[in-house]
Amino acid sequence: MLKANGDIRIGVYVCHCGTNIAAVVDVKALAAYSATLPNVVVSREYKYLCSDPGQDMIKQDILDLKLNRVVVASCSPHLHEQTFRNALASGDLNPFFLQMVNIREQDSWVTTDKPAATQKAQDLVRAAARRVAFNESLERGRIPINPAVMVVGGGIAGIHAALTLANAGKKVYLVEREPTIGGHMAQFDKTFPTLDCAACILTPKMSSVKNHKNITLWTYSEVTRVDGYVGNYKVKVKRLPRYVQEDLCSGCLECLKSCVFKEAKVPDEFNMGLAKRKPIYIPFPQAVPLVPVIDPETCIQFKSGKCKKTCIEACGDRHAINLQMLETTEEVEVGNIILATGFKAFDAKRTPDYGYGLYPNVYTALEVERLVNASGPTGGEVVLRDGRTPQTVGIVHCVGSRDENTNRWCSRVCCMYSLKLAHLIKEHTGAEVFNFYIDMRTPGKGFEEFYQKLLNERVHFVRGRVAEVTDWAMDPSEENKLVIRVEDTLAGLVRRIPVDMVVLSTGLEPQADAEQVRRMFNITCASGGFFLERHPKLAPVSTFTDGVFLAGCCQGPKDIPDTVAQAGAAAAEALALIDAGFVLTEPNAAYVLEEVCSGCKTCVPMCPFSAVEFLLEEKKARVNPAMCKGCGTCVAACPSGSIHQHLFEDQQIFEEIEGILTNA
Amino acid sequence: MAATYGYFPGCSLKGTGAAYEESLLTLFRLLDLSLQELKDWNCCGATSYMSIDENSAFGLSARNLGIAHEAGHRDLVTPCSACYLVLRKTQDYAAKYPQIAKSIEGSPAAAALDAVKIRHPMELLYNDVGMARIKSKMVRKWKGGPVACYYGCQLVRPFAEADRAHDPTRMDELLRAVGVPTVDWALKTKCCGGSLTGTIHEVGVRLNYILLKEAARKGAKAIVTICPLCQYNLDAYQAEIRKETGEAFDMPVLYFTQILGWALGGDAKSLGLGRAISGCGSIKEWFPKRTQEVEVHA
Amino acid sequence: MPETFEPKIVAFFCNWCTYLAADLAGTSRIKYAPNTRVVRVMCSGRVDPQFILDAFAKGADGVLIGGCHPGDCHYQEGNYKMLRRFALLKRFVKQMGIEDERLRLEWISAAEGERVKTVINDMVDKLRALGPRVPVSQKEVA
Amino acid sequence: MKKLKAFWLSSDMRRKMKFQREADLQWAQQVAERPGCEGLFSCLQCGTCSGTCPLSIYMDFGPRKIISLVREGFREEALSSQTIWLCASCYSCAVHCPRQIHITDVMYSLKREAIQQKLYPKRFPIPVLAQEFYKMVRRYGRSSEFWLVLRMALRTNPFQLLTMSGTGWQLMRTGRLRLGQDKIENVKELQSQMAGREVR
Repeated sequence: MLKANGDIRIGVYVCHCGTNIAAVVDVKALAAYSATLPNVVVSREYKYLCSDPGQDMIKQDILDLKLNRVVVASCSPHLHEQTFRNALASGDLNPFFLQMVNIREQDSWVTTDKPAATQKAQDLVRAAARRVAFNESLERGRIPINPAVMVVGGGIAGIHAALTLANAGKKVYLVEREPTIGGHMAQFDKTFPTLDCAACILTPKMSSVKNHKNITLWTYSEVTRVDGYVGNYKVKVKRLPRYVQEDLCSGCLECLKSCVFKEAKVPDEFNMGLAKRKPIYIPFPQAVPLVPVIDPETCIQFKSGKCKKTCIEACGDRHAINLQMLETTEEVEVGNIILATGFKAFDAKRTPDYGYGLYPNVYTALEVERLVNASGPTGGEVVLRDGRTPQTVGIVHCVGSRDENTNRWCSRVCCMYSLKLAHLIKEHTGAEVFNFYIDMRTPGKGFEEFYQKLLNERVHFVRGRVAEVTDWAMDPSEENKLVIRVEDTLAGLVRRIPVDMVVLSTGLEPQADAEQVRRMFNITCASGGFFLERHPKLAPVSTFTDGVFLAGCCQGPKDIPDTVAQAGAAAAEALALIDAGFVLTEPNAAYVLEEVCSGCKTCVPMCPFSAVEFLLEEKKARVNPAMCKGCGTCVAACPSGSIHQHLFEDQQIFEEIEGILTNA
Repeated sequence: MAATYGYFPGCSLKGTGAAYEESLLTLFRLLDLSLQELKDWNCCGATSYMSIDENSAFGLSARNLGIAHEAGHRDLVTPCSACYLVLRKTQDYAAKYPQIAKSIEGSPAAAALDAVKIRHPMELLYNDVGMARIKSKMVRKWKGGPVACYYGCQLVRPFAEADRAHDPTRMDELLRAVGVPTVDWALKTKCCGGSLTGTIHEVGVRLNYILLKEAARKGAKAIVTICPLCQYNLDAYQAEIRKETGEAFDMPVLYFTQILGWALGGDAKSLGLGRAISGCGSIKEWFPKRTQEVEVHA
Repeated sequence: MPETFEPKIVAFFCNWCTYLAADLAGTSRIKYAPNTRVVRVMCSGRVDPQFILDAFAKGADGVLIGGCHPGDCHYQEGNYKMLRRFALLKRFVKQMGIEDERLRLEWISAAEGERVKTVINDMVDKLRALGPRVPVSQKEVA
Repeated sequence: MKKLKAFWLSSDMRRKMKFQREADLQWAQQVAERPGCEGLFSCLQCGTCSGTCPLSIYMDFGPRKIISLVREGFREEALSSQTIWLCASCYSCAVHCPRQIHITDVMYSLKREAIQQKLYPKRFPIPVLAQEFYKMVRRYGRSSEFWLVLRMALRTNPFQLLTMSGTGWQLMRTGRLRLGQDKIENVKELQSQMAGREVR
């Protein structure tokens, strides 16, 4: 380790970041102060250090003034550490002789007290100047990237990401929890604003997933464990038994016909319970794979063991039906993982004022998607549960959105799908349709035009958040109706509008198990519970775990075009790593000074990655640098102080503490 | 080279707007343009008639258009903004809406709808005569202060043909051509309230107060109009406003034809300058009754 | 005028949760007391008891350790290791006569910019109330 | 509209809440079919019209709210408002409207209907002036400000004649006030032309 008493020549560079820093921190004073610090040869301030001239300035000083240490006081190292490391390298100085000081995110942006901010910056620079003296010259390691990719979730996002990667010749494992891929999009009838049929554009992609030689599709399966790190993940996948063997089944569906249940009795999940299915079923006709699944909860054979097993008869020599089938586990190694686990629709029961579950004619948007769908339970006829065709329909926006009592965010798609449903309902029934909205949000290509179209179709738009939906007839004209009470804030009237059908435009939420999933993949959730991207603008599909990417609504509510775009981006990010062939590691691995190690083994259990091994004959611990991820937990635990960590040496941290606290 | 235009004065120019007609005729004479008044024309119906019965309202202008057509006019000069709009609207709506076209079927107007072009003198002077020619005929220098050109509403809206709907400038250009400084102000097309001064008086008067005050604030010494109703509203109630507000308004409200006519050598009488109610002092000073010296434009 | 005592706090923030939360507080322009000085470590598990004692020895008025929530550690369980050490540390520091409020361990996730503010402001208020640290020796005579 | 007998509505306090049966949606459709009113349903309720309207200072609703009321079928509210009568037809709203709705024409058509339905605010001079103007032009083919104002004043508030006398004198003095009633020669022909055209 280079000792501080060696010839240390430090250059300190203070960034204005326009006015972001300069408006609060007195950058001139800071630079002047820095110049007075020991070993500091030069100290400058500059408008934008990250700009080319800014970096050239550093490079030139390194060359001209023979600097061997550089301190940059600017933004967070998470933003520009790499930029300035490159600047050092361009001056033929080992990039790890850089020390960054965060005086933007953690100083100028979080206080308005200028003297205090400047003082804070001085303390931090002083600390950095002491620390950097003890920085060492380090080399980055290389981790090879396994070209296989796992995509978790078989909705439109997962499908698109999987196909993009597979078409680029990469091996893809697509894991879907449901018996079929397709996700929410498969349930939709039309898509806004173009009104093209969802199935028509989705099902071809679904079947090409099925037929693609590079894609291994595991439906009815879940990821249970993830080990490893970027380029080298080990993933365990639990495959639930569907009791019909995919390799043997021909998809003739004879078994469904022959089931002892002559007519379907079980509420059909895919149709939001508006239709019934049998214990042996396929979710929908275009399901992929087109292989039935047996639901042991309702199958007589599983419940009583006394079934005629007509399904097995029907299957005949194929012997595809196997009631002894057991849960299996697959384990694969992949280099990258794309999470496309989607969203969960808001549970309308959580807003009791709207009477969902209480009044049969209050529907959720997803239910109505099935009602208007030609292949839906009513064959596309919009009829109420009692068979009547609604004459008047009220569509309530923002159910479970923009509400501190449920979810505070705007779900982004509800306005548009509400307009779509309004159009379809009017088209199917000629009913008088009322939309109740807080704000009309149509920020997309062709969206505003679609809104205009609806206005001219004489759909009513009442601006005001619905207060209540009741069956309370205040007036004879309201008998046997659902009455929507709302302030029409534009007409300036409180109104009671009796309707036959209420549609609740429910918002989008994170999946119920988003929390477990993010832990399994070691990523973070944003406040709402959606997965957190690495940077909202500059790394929107990356996470803080290298090699794990996000696509679709698991990252936040978005429509189909945005989802597909994001899926493509995630695939591209993975491809970039794969085609580079390796990633460079941060050289912050721990290492043991064997002469000092007492062989007490305290460190061994400390490492969750079992990177610390104990050499029996030498009776010493050793860290396997390839497996060490650089957390430094073993270092802190070592009683003899024989374990060290590159980039975070005890000495460096002591110097930092000293620097912070010794007021020069 | 005397071009002849059909001329539809409208009721106001025979009454409160008399000065407009006088100055218009004088100006056109000085420019060797002749106006031929329609025979037995009838009221255009203005806004009030339209508020009672649309179809027969269109019928009224249809008759006028018919008369113009039979007299063989291709251009019909219509100085009053209300008349201008109603005639123009009749043509437009008859073309757009069959039911309206039907309501005037058979009348001689049916043929006239597009045959006769509705012209406003401001636009006519700007397009047909042109600034150069007006300049060349200029014989008097402007003695008054800067003026605020007030276009009002119905001349420029909704048919932005006489000038641009949001920021008309042609009157300013015409006046500047004869050396009259004009001020820029935001209210040049804000409505004067029309007949409101006669109906809900206090509202009407307040709208005009707003206009007068802003014009003065921008340094205008007079307001110049193109519409008899605007001129009347701004001119007639200044005494009342003085009384109510205690602010010393006494601002001449002139027709653009009066100023142009004067620059081209018309005399005060033939320009109806004696018919002003407000700002008579300044008017006497700027437009002396008997002008011996006739200074030729340098 | 008697100027109010401004405590100086040395903060050890883990690179993946609390340090990012502090960055988020910045990008969200959340304002909080300027009394902390952050030392970035990869994981709260790296925070060696010596660091804390050293900070107090060199005159820190308070030490704040920020890590990922239990179960969220970027390195799976580094924060647990810290938690175990922390219990012992607390006792030790007490024996040195350093008040309880001066040493604090907080779990703050990358999404909790607002929490950075509340934690730091709260700690600063407590330390202001507590006043400057009195060297152990003087304590004994008192 | 039949009065509500319900006990909770029998109080004298004016009911603000609206039942949907009081909304006349057919009527809204009819209005939208009238010349110039076709844009009605493409209104965004942005409020540019009320913002630019020089009279909105004094209006009870303003054009934006009128359109909303019409569109939702609240006939009485719209027709009995002062707003439609305060509209001086300056077309500022029409040229500024981002949806190019001819709001002035909507106002006209509502004025006409208000007259037919006798829903205009009582003793409110504007509709009275309009009616007197209409009669005068039908009878003589021309209008004369003097008689027009006189008639209107007599029908609304004769005392305002006193305040007007000052202006009257000024006009007289400057020769801008004609006491005779203007009329065209061919009144018969005009009237016959008009005959049958009325929509009333």
